[in-house]
Amino acid sequence: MTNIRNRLGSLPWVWSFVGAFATWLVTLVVSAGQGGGQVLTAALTFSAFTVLVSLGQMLVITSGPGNVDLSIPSVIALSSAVSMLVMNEQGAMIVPGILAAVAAGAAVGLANYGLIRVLRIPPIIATLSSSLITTSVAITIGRGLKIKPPDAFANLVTGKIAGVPLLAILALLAAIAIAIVLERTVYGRTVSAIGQSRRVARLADLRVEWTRLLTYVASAGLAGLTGALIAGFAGGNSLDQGEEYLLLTIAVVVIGGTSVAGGRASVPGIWGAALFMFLIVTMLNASGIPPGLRMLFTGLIIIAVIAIGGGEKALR
Amino acid sequence: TKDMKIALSNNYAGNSWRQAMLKSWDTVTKQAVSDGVIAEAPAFTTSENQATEQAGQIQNMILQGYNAIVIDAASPTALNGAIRQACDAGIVVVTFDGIATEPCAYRIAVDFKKLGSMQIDFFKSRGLKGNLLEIRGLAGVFVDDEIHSGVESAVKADPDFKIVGSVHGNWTQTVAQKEVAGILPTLPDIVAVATQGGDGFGAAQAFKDAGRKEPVIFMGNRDDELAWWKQQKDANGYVTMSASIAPGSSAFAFWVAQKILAGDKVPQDMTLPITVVTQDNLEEQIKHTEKGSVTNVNYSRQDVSNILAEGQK
Amino acid sequence: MNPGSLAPAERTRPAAPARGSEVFVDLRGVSRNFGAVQALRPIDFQVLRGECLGLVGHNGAGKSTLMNVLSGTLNASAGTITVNGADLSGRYDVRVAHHAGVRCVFQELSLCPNLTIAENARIAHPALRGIGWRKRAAALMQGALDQVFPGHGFGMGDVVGEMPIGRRQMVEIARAFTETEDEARLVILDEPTSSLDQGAADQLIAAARRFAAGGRSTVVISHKINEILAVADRVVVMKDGTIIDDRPRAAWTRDSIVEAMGHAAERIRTTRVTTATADTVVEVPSSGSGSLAFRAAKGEIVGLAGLAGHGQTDTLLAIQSRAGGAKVSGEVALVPGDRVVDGVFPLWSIERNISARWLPDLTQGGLIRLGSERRKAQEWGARLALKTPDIRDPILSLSGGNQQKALFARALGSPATVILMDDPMRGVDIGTKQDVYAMIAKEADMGRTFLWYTTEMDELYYCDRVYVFHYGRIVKELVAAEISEDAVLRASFEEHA
Amino acid sequence: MSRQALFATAERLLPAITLGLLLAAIFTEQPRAMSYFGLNLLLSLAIPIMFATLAQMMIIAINDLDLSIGSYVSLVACIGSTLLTSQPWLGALALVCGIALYAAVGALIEWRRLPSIVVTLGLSFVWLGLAVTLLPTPGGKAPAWLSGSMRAQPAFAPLPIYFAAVLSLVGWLVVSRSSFGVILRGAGGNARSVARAGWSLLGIRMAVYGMAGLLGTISGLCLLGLTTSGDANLASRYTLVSIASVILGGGSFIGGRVFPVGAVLGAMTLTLAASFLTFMRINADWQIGAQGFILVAVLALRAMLSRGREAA
Ligand SMILES: Nc1ncnc2c1ncn2[C@@H]1O[C@H](COP(=O)(O)OP(=O)(O)OP(=O)(O)O)[C@@H](O)[C@H]1O
Ligand SMILES: Nc1ncnc2c1ncn2[C@@H]1O[C@H](COP(=O)(O)OP(=O)(O)OP(=O)(O)O)[C@@H](O)[C@H]1O
Ligand SMILES: [Mg+2]
Ligand SMILES: [Mg+2]
Repeated sequence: MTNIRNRLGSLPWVWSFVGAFATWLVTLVVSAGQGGGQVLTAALTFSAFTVLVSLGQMLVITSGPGNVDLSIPSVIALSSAVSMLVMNEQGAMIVPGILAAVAAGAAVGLANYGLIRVLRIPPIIATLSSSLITTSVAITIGRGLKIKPPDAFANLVTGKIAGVPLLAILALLAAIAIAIVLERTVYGRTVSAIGQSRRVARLADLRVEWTRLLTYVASAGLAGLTGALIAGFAGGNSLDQGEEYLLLTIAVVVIGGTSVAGGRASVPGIWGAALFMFLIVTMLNASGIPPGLRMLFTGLIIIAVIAIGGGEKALR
Repeated sequence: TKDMKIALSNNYAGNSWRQAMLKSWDTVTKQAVSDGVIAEAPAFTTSENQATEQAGQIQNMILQGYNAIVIDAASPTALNGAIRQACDAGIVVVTFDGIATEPCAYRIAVDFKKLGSMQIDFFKSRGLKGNLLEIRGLAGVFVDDEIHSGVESAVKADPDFKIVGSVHGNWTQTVAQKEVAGILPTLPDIVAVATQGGDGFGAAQAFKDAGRKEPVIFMGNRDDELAWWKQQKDANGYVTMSASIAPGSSAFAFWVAQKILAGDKVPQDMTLPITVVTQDNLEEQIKHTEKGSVTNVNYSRQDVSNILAEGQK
Repeated sequence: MNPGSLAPAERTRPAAPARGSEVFVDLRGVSRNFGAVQALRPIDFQVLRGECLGLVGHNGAGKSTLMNVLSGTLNASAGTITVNGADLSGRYDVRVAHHAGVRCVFQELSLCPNLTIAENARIAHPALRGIGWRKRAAALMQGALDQVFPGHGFGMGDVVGEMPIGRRQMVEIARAFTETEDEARLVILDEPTSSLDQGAADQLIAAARRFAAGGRSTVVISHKINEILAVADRVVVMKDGTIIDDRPRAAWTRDSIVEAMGHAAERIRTTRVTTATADTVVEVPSSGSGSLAFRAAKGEIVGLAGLAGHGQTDTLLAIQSRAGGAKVSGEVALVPGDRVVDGVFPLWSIERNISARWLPDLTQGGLIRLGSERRKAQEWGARLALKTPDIRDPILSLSGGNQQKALFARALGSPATVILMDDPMRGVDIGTKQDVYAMIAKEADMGRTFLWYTTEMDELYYCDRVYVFHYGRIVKELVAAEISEDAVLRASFEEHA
Repeated sequence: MSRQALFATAERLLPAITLGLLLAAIFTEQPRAMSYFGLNLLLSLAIPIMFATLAQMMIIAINDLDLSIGSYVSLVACIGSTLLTSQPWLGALALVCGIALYAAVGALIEWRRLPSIVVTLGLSFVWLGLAVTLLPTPGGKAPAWLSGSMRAQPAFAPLPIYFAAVLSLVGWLVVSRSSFGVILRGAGGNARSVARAGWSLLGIRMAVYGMAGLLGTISGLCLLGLTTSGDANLASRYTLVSIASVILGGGSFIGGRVFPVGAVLGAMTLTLAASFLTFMRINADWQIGAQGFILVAVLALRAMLSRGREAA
């Protein structure tokens, strides 16, 4: 018994899946067993976006205590505008559009790192400041106008294979790729190393600053990609498309078992927690209780799952 | 009033409605300044959508010595303290869209309750009957509560309709789409969707994705909503209606403020007509709407006088 | 501070070791396991009043675990604890231990780095509160530091985190001797001198003797046998979680202790036959007035000597980052000495900690080859006799000395040709040290260069050349034949223009 | 004084310097602000932010982060404008319960060793849910004594200045000087060491969260006094603002390094930074971005000083 608990304890992401599954079951009960499969399809679709951005957030959070990327929403606003402007409703421009979106994100990531490194601004404040600036850029570029995606692009991002959304497959592949990167590349190991101690990492001759730079670029780049995908999925860009991802990504990363103190990432947990967060809302919506109570329960359920899962194991 | 200054205090710029609103303000005030009607009329937006920040902004405007402040308020009550200070300093305060309850301020209100109830009336007039889905705005915000209570009271009064599901779309298309997609599978057949604007297109997308037949979705004034409606109308004769508040209300408020400064008598409470798009004038409206923006009405000084005069009657 | 606790200095060691044989602490049948690891087998352990007890044993023998149990920070899995005649088993914890007068200076230092010296005293003493507590705390620490380390030069408002590790260790030791309403009756010092230079270590030994002379007790753990012989009235030897020998000081010799610990007696020290070649691989220009330039050749072992914290570590770090005009040819790897701050990745397994420096060389097609990683880590673990059931266990499950070995493996297993060692033998047991010394000599023979900062005088004899540091400057260069304790000390204390 | 000491002093004084610079800029742009009335207008909204910042600072001192303080302050304002006015005793009881809940959350975090960031994120939904339930649409009315006292016009200096002075002093005494403050910061610097000295980390966390709850409560009441009515979303941005203020004031996220005086000044600086924009004429598109630039500029100053210190 203790053995099982220990084993589960070392797999912190299990609890997010347990939470997601439980919520889904309750949803089924509430809706009298109706539409369970479709709820899952919807959950997969929308979690895909959450997963893509949260993977970047996870890298940043893993790179050390106090590291967090608050610029994600503004990057999504910017990159969705950039991608739609570049695509300009032409099917031929889909790939350049996506690349432009990723590049716009990466540029913001680079700026974030510059603020953190050159001006030594703590990451929270640095990314907050850059998000304000990015929002202004997005307003200037997009003028708040919505441009439609090319039909081919819209069909692609809303497409399904055997009932499974293409987006979910993409996000799954991305998650697997990042898991491999973390476990099996020098960059990935270095992210975890600097998350535990930058000083120790430097003394072990790991490339500390290069890794931090890549991490912020990767996070914003993933947000950039997601911005393009959201614009395609939602029938066009808009300034407010990313707003919900500010706190959602942090919640997903941490509920998924990544250590906020840095150094330990949990990729599967991102999927579990993303599904969980979507399904909580669905469950509470379906239950028909008033909005205030819905929020109250959302909070209580989050706290309960994290408390049952338990937190950081005591070190020696 | 040619040497007077009017400021616009705005709390949010992150969606197309607000962008259009700021644009209307910009257009109308630029003209007014070059016509020598007013000395200057800058617009200010807070970086965060938050009443406290806007209150601070208003306090600064008091210090700046503006003659009038036009406010799209983040909260109907939380700015009252700052507005009171402005009035005490002899400044004319005009609130629109998001209005403030402080008695000294002028209010250009939209009947949000009616915006709610008219949706049910429209469904009724279409001969619909059965289950409704309601998409609400941001919880805890005045506008959301008003529209919702309009919808709710109308549904209560009518045994033909029943709200079987309700989600918060935060007036954001993507959020609305996500929330509707989540709850939809658990719901029985839906005949109509009551909305608050900015969320109709998202709801339509969610229905399409779920492979359900689109019910009658009440629309807002976003271009994408109208375009989708037009497309459905052309394809299968889809019938719905759109009601909203025009972003040009900022221009309306500007002229009201200017009139007050000029010494005209203006009632403390004014009502701005709801901008309605119907099956018949849909094409016409789309033609007038900038691509990707929202349907708008640009009020001139004369329009304002006319509407006020009508209101007096 | 109770003035009686540190009686006036006694120059000579008392002939009769213990004052009376009253038992102060009595542990019976105490055991402790961590999962499958039996860190302490049922053990009986006593400390007498007025006794200074030396505790020795190989890395991972269970010394720290036993002391953690005694100081209340770890619960025993079984057994009884009697302190001062009162049976405290079952309700024994830090507070109870503190109240009973048991103090512990832990192996891994535990001051709060963000606080000042005086504020750290407050952490240890609940009684320091109310109006004027700052003054009292400062006076308390000042008194203790003056007694233990005369001439220390600390300001009580100095922030601990800004001091080098040796200085921090001094503060923590002094803090253990402070007293408020709870007296200090037993002070446990777990490898207290690991980061101290000779002078400070001698001061500590004298203070511990005075403390015992005042009727109080101390337990000293050290891998420096000479210190144990100098300080202890009785020496207890542990091995694999049990006590295997326990005799009064008089019955021990250096060699018999080493043997009891299960190691071959030390080889006779031979002066090294240098393998230095003519190619200079490291060069640091003189840092200014009166300072010598630093140079090391391929295959050479160069010592960095002098009092602790006089710029040796800074020089090594400058060489590592090639700062301050340092010229280095070839790759460099560092063996840190302050493992908590500089060495260990606390969340990682032993394996990952070892391989951290090797990653670029383990990579094929962009991916780390996990198989070779494990094989190589295991191989190095075995070469350094790392004491662990499984190389995949967390690094923090290792005893302090074994963590240090892992850091050695990290550097020696890398392709680096220049190895920087920042007082790396802190907490490493004698047996392993000997193995490591031999390994260093062998690697130097094969052309590696070692730059070796050490606070242990003995280790300088393994060097080809030694630079003596004083206030950040290199004041003396000694070649092999000139190296002696005397020469180093003379250079360290000389007045330099 | 050596160059290094000079830079170090400048760094310590930085929060005060940036505040001074901002004020100077505002005064040049708008001389009218340089008056009792003007300062009151400029700074009155900083009062609740100061309290929220100190609440956040307590939490940051022990290496946690509170993402719920903004919604908690809003909740307090909602309680204040409804229950406290209509049934004062019930209202007071609700406020006390809020503080107790805060302390309980601290206990939960310590007991289960949870990451504070998610627990408080969840908690923010709880507070918001309670606020929306209590006050579905903005409104209510602050008790007269509350709005009255926030309108007070004391002699010599406007109210915000008094608040800032008293808060700085009390914060400094409690956190930087008192023997309790040492334990608190020690727990942030090295929790294990504090536990090994026999202190109960559970007790410390509960005390810290309880105090944060108390400060949050005061913040909410002050804010309500200023706005005169409640709103469930009234102060949600306080979460980020309070974090930024603590950092501006020289604190760091880990290691128990926090400075109450700096935090209070940081809160005032951020409040002014937002106002500063209204005084500059900036293209509407770039107003939001300009806030970012101001933040960056203020923090860049710190970087310059610490570079200078290191170089000296
Ligand atoms: N060359 C070096 N060799 C060894 N350690 C170093 C070196 N440079 C810095 N460090 C140590 O590494 C840690 C991180 O330092 P670094 O200067 O890179 O951080 P930083 O970029 O200044 O971050 P922040 O702006 O947050 O202070 C510190 O503990 C510092 O003392
Ligand atoms: N928290 C822990 N988890 C697992 N194993 C542990 C833990 N603490 C100690 N051990 C194990 O217990 C044994 C005894 O460790 P201990 O630290 O007491 O050794 P030590 O005699 O102090 O060694 P050293 O001289 O290296 O400090 C070792 O095998 C160690 O790996
Ligand atoms: Mg640096
Ligand atoms: Mg040990």
